[in-house]
Amino acid sequence: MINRELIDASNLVAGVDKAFWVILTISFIFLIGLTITMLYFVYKYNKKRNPKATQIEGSIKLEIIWTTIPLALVLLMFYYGWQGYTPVTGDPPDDAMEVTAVARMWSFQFQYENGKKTDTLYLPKDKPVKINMKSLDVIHGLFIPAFRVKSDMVPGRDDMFRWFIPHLEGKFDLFCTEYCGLSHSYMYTSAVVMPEDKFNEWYKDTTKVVIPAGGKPGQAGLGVMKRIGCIACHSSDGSRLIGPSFKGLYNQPKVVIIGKEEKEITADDEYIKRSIFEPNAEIVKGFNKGLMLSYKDQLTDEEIELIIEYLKTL
Amino acid sequence: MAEPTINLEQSFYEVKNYKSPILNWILSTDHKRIGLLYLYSIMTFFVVGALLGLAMKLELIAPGKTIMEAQTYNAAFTFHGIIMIFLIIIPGLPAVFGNFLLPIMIGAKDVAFPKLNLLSWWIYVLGAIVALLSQVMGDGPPDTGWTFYAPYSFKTTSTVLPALIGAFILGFSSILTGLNFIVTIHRMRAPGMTWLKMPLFPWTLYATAWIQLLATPVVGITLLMVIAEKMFQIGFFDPALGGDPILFQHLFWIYSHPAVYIMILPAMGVISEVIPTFCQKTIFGYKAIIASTLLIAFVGYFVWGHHMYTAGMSDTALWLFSLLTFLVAIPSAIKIFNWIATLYKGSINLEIPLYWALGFLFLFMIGGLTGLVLGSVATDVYVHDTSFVVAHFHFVMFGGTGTGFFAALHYWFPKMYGKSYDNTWAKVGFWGFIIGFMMLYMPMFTLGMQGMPRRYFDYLEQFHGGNILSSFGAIILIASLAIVIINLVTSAKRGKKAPKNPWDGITLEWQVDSPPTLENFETIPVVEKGPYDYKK
Amino acid sequence: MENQVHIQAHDHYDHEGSKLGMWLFIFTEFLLFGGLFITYAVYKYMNPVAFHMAAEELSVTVGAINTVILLVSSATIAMSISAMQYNDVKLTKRLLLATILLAIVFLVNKYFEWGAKISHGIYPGSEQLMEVSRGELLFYGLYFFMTGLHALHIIIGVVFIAVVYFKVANGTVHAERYVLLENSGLYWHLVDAIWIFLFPLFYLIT
Amino acid sequence: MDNHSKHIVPYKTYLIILASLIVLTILSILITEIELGEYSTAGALIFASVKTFLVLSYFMHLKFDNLILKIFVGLVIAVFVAVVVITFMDYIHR
Ligand code: HEA
Ligand code: HEA
Ligand code: HEC
Ligand code: CUA
Ligand SMILES: [Cu+2]
Repeated sequence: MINRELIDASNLVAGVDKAFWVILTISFIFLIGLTITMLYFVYKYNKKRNPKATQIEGSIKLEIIWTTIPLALVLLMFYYGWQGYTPVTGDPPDDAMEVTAVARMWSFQFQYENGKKTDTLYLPKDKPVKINMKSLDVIHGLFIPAFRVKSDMVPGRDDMFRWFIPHLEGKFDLFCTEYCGLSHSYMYTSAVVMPEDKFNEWYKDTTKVVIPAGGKPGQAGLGVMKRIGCIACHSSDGSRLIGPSFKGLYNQPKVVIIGKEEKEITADDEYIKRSIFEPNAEIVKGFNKGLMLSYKDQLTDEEIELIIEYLKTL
Repeated sequence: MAEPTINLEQSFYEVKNYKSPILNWILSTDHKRIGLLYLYSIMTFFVVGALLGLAMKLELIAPGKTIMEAQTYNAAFTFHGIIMIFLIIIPGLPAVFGNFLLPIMIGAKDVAFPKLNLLSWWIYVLGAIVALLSQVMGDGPPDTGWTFYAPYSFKTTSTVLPALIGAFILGFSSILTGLNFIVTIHRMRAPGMTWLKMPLFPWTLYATAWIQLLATPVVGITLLMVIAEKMFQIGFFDPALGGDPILFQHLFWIYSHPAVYIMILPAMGVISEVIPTFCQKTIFGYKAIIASTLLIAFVGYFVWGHHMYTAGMSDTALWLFSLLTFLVAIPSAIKIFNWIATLYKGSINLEIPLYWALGFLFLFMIGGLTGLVLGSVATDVYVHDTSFVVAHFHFVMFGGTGTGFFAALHYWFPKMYGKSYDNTWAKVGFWGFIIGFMMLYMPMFTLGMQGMPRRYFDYLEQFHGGNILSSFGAIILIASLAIVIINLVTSAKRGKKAPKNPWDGITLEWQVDSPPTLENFETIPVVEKGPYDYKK
Repeated sequence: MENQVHIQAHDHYDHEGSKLGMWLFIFTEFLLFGGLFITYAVYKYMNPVAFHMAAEELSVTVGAINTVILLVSSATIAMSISAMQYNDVKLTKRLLLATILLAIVFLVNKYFEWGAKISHGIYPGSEQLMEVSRGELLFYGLYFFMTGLHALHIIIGVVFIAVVYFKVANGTVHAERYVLLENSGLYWHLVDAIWIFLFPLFYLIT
Repeated sequence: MDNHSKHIVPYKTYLIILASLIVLTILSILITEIELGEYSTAGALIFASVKTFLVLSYFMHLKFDNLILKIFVGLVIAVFVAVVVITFMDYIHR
């Protein structure tokens, strides 16, 4: 309904749009009809034209009519609404590809069966995909408007999934739709649908990060941090976000709180590594515990090296 | 306690129990004064809430940061939501017009428990103050949204606690008002006023009171659990402590869905009073309207899950809630049809209150019909948590209850103040309101259908067009409401004296003085006719 | 209920009206606990084994004794209303005192029961609780919260009944106007009825 | 004017009810002692409901009260039970 081209962007679109069409058409007819009737009455029976009102108590017949007709209509709406949803109820087909979407404040990560991890959702065209919904901290939502797919991602629930079949090649917006705090509105990425052979080529290539040749020192580290979402909470220009800024962090003294005691340390390689793997053990003074979650199993040692390289440049 | 020196022929404004004018208000147990106390407090909050709304719209006028930071925006919609829901629209009509008019309309001297009534207002003020404290205490104003969803409300470092406690306290105020009204209606109707001779506004207050009584405690205890969880780490809803965040949503909406009917039913009652008066005609289908009122109140308890279609409920629950949601729409439809049928062959006197009533019909129809889009599973999963929902609830709450509130204000203004207002300015305000309103909220429907999520501080370039239109609409809307309110305030002070019954109404409130005396009636009337029996 | 009464604003006494008001208040109290019962039911359904195990830790004897105490106190306050209706002020006062006394015994029992749990390191947020299974954590959370809220109601009830006692003593509440007494009774029975459910849910599901 | 029924319940009635309540309590403890598995909760709840019914009708005088009050109590309980059932439509079928 939004864009004719997208009409078959996924196996859900037709049903959902049909339900829209049915409900909105009926609604428009009632809205326009009732509004016109109302205005017509106000005009026709105005005091000047109709000085004496005719007293009418009501009519059982009419009441029955205008109870049953809307009842029938809403049951129709219910039917189409449910029909539009059923294509994706129940278990996905056996040949479905599985992707696990992991949300945290405020980034998505998509994990494929062969261990590949990305920040963009890559999908093969015309193949069913099952997306497992995981969240590490608070409730997030995964929403791909073009595909009419939406699901909350609830921490502590590991049985939630959504499946569908993308039918259209291209790049589509993917939003977080469940309010999740400061950078909720920046928690978006894309879903990219590719023809199956192209997808397979991409899928086989498991070299982790593509390090751009040349470039400034630390460029690769910045790439990693962008991909994994550190910059949602940390700035590189000294301004305070949810977490402390990275500017002037490396090898400088720092006051942290361990348990209840304050301690002064130097932000060396070891400290930064600890901060990433066990962020809640040492809390930077003036910041809050529990916001940053561990990146264990999500970052390799080489990637940490790259990050530290980058931090040195700030 | 009325003292012997009090002259019962004076208007209630002139009755003085204390020397200090302030004490005369805030310690008065007169239902009319309490109604006005609510009116003034609500109007104050309302200015704050409206300004926050305007600020948000200005932020959204262009992508990127325009006037505030993301954190400020998040705090703004949270505070806007809390003010509008808990401080304005839930107490709104029952506490203001219910208090002022319910006893008069059923021929009583006061409500059943006048002291409790005053206590409700005090509790309201206390709750409001506690909620406001959240804005100035601790690490910044709360940023959870008015829904306080777990576990975000446990994770955030902003000051959520006072807001929760405030909402909890406000719940008690609402419960006590409801309790008072039910007993009043049961015990204090004038002789001869049987249930089926009672006007429709008291009827809707009666149904509303039951919802207040039975639904509010559920959210009360839920908020209390969140408070306990935040303070003592008792596990309830945080998955880290074994809880189920979705249970929080269940409990929250078990109250908050019925609450939307607390908001709309009294407005529907107002419309049922205004239309017959200005048609000089008995209302069409009196009993059908009562039945639909009770049905909304009853079925409304069982549809809360439609706010949670994407939350991870079972499919069985999805279709059950969807079906029930569609059923609860039917009684609203019945009401609309009956109102429009009342216009038929009336002798219509197109005055300001009727303008607002017709505005209500139009805007509420849009809001309600888009509610149907949300009730259907397939379409709701698509537009859930997008600006489509935001548009829906502004249409029903603001276009419905808000407009009903203004209809009531213009209808009963002469009774409350004994003054009449300026018709020209009132009309300008009304038309500005309709134009601004449509411009502000219609684009949100399309934005939502394009996929723009709600509670977004910033948005992608493709959503820009609709947002510009919407922001300008907000400016028009606020300007015209300012006209409306200034007109009323100045008229209350300097307006011409109004006749006792300017609209030729026949319900009991038009039989008493304007403004009414302390005990409303010299002798309690004996009711023989139906409430809208215009047969001369 | 259909016949209308004209009540003088100066001398407002409406027995049925006040009683209706009290009942309505009881409904809200019922739903207040109702929200907790829903929570309990859901978590018991999700963690049947853990709830079973945790419930074993609670002493049925203490629970049963407290149940009986509340039942007896319910009977005494109910009888005090009859005594008032017979215009036997002395007996009314005695029965009210007995009710208050029983309530206090209940609270003392509760105090020792909680105290024992706390000294075993079982209390909200304790280290020991952070280590047990999530289901047991929920059980104890609910246990403390629900019995705590119930105890709060007992305390409110005691204050309420004490006020009534003094009003009976100074004659403001008398055989013609005893709705306050009746209302305090209604409130007390509600507190009792809630305990009737709390007892099996926490102590008996073994 | 004063239209409330001044029905006085004899002391004996209260004592009989109290005795039955205590007996029911003991029975409910006994029934949960025997291993009934899943049914033990249901059994305990049935006993609790019977006890509450007694408290409502005698101690709280519902039996002698207005019809309207009985209807209210019934409706409120029905609404609550319906809410619980609907909530479980989600949890049972997940
Ligand atoms: C005054 C308040 C009010 C009222 C009256 C309503 C009325 C209705 N609401 Fe609304 N709603 C809200 C306030 C209200 N709502 C709020 C505040 C939210 C969002 C909360 C949040 O998330 O922050 C919300 C959200 C909301 C959702 C969840 C959306 C989501 O988050 O995904 C849904 C879903 O079903 C819904 C449905 C309905 C329906 C079906 C009605 C029905 O009762 C409407 C009935 C009316 C009509 C149907 C129109 C009149 C009839 C006719 C013109 C005749 C023709 C009719 C037929 C053919 C049937 N509402
Ligand atoms: C009654 C309810 C009410 C009202 C009147 C309004 C009025 C306005 N709202 Fe409201 N809004 C909400 C309830 C309301 N809002 C709620 C519950 C949310 C959700 C919060 C959340 O997500 O947690 C929300 C969210 C919300 C957002 C979405 C934030 C987001 O998701 O990103 C926006 C965006 O611009 C917005 C704008 C406005 C504007 C510009 C106005 C106004 O400024 C327009 C001008 C209005 C007036 C000048 C006053 C109108 C007069 C009355 C209503 C009479 C008073 C009535 C009685 C006393 C009964 N609101
Ligand atoms: C949800 C927000 C969030 C995200 C995402 C996040 N952090 Fe943090 N980070 C914080 C907060 C809050 C602190 C301060 C509290 C603490 O020390 O744990 C912090 C502290 C740190 C510190 C210590 C800083 C100092 O000044 O001593 C380092 C280093 C760090 N983070 C690195 C990272 C890296 C690398 C990533 C990405 C892989 C990341 N963070 C992602 C919130 C976040
Ligand atoms: Cu993640 Cu919103
Ligand atoms: Cu709803």
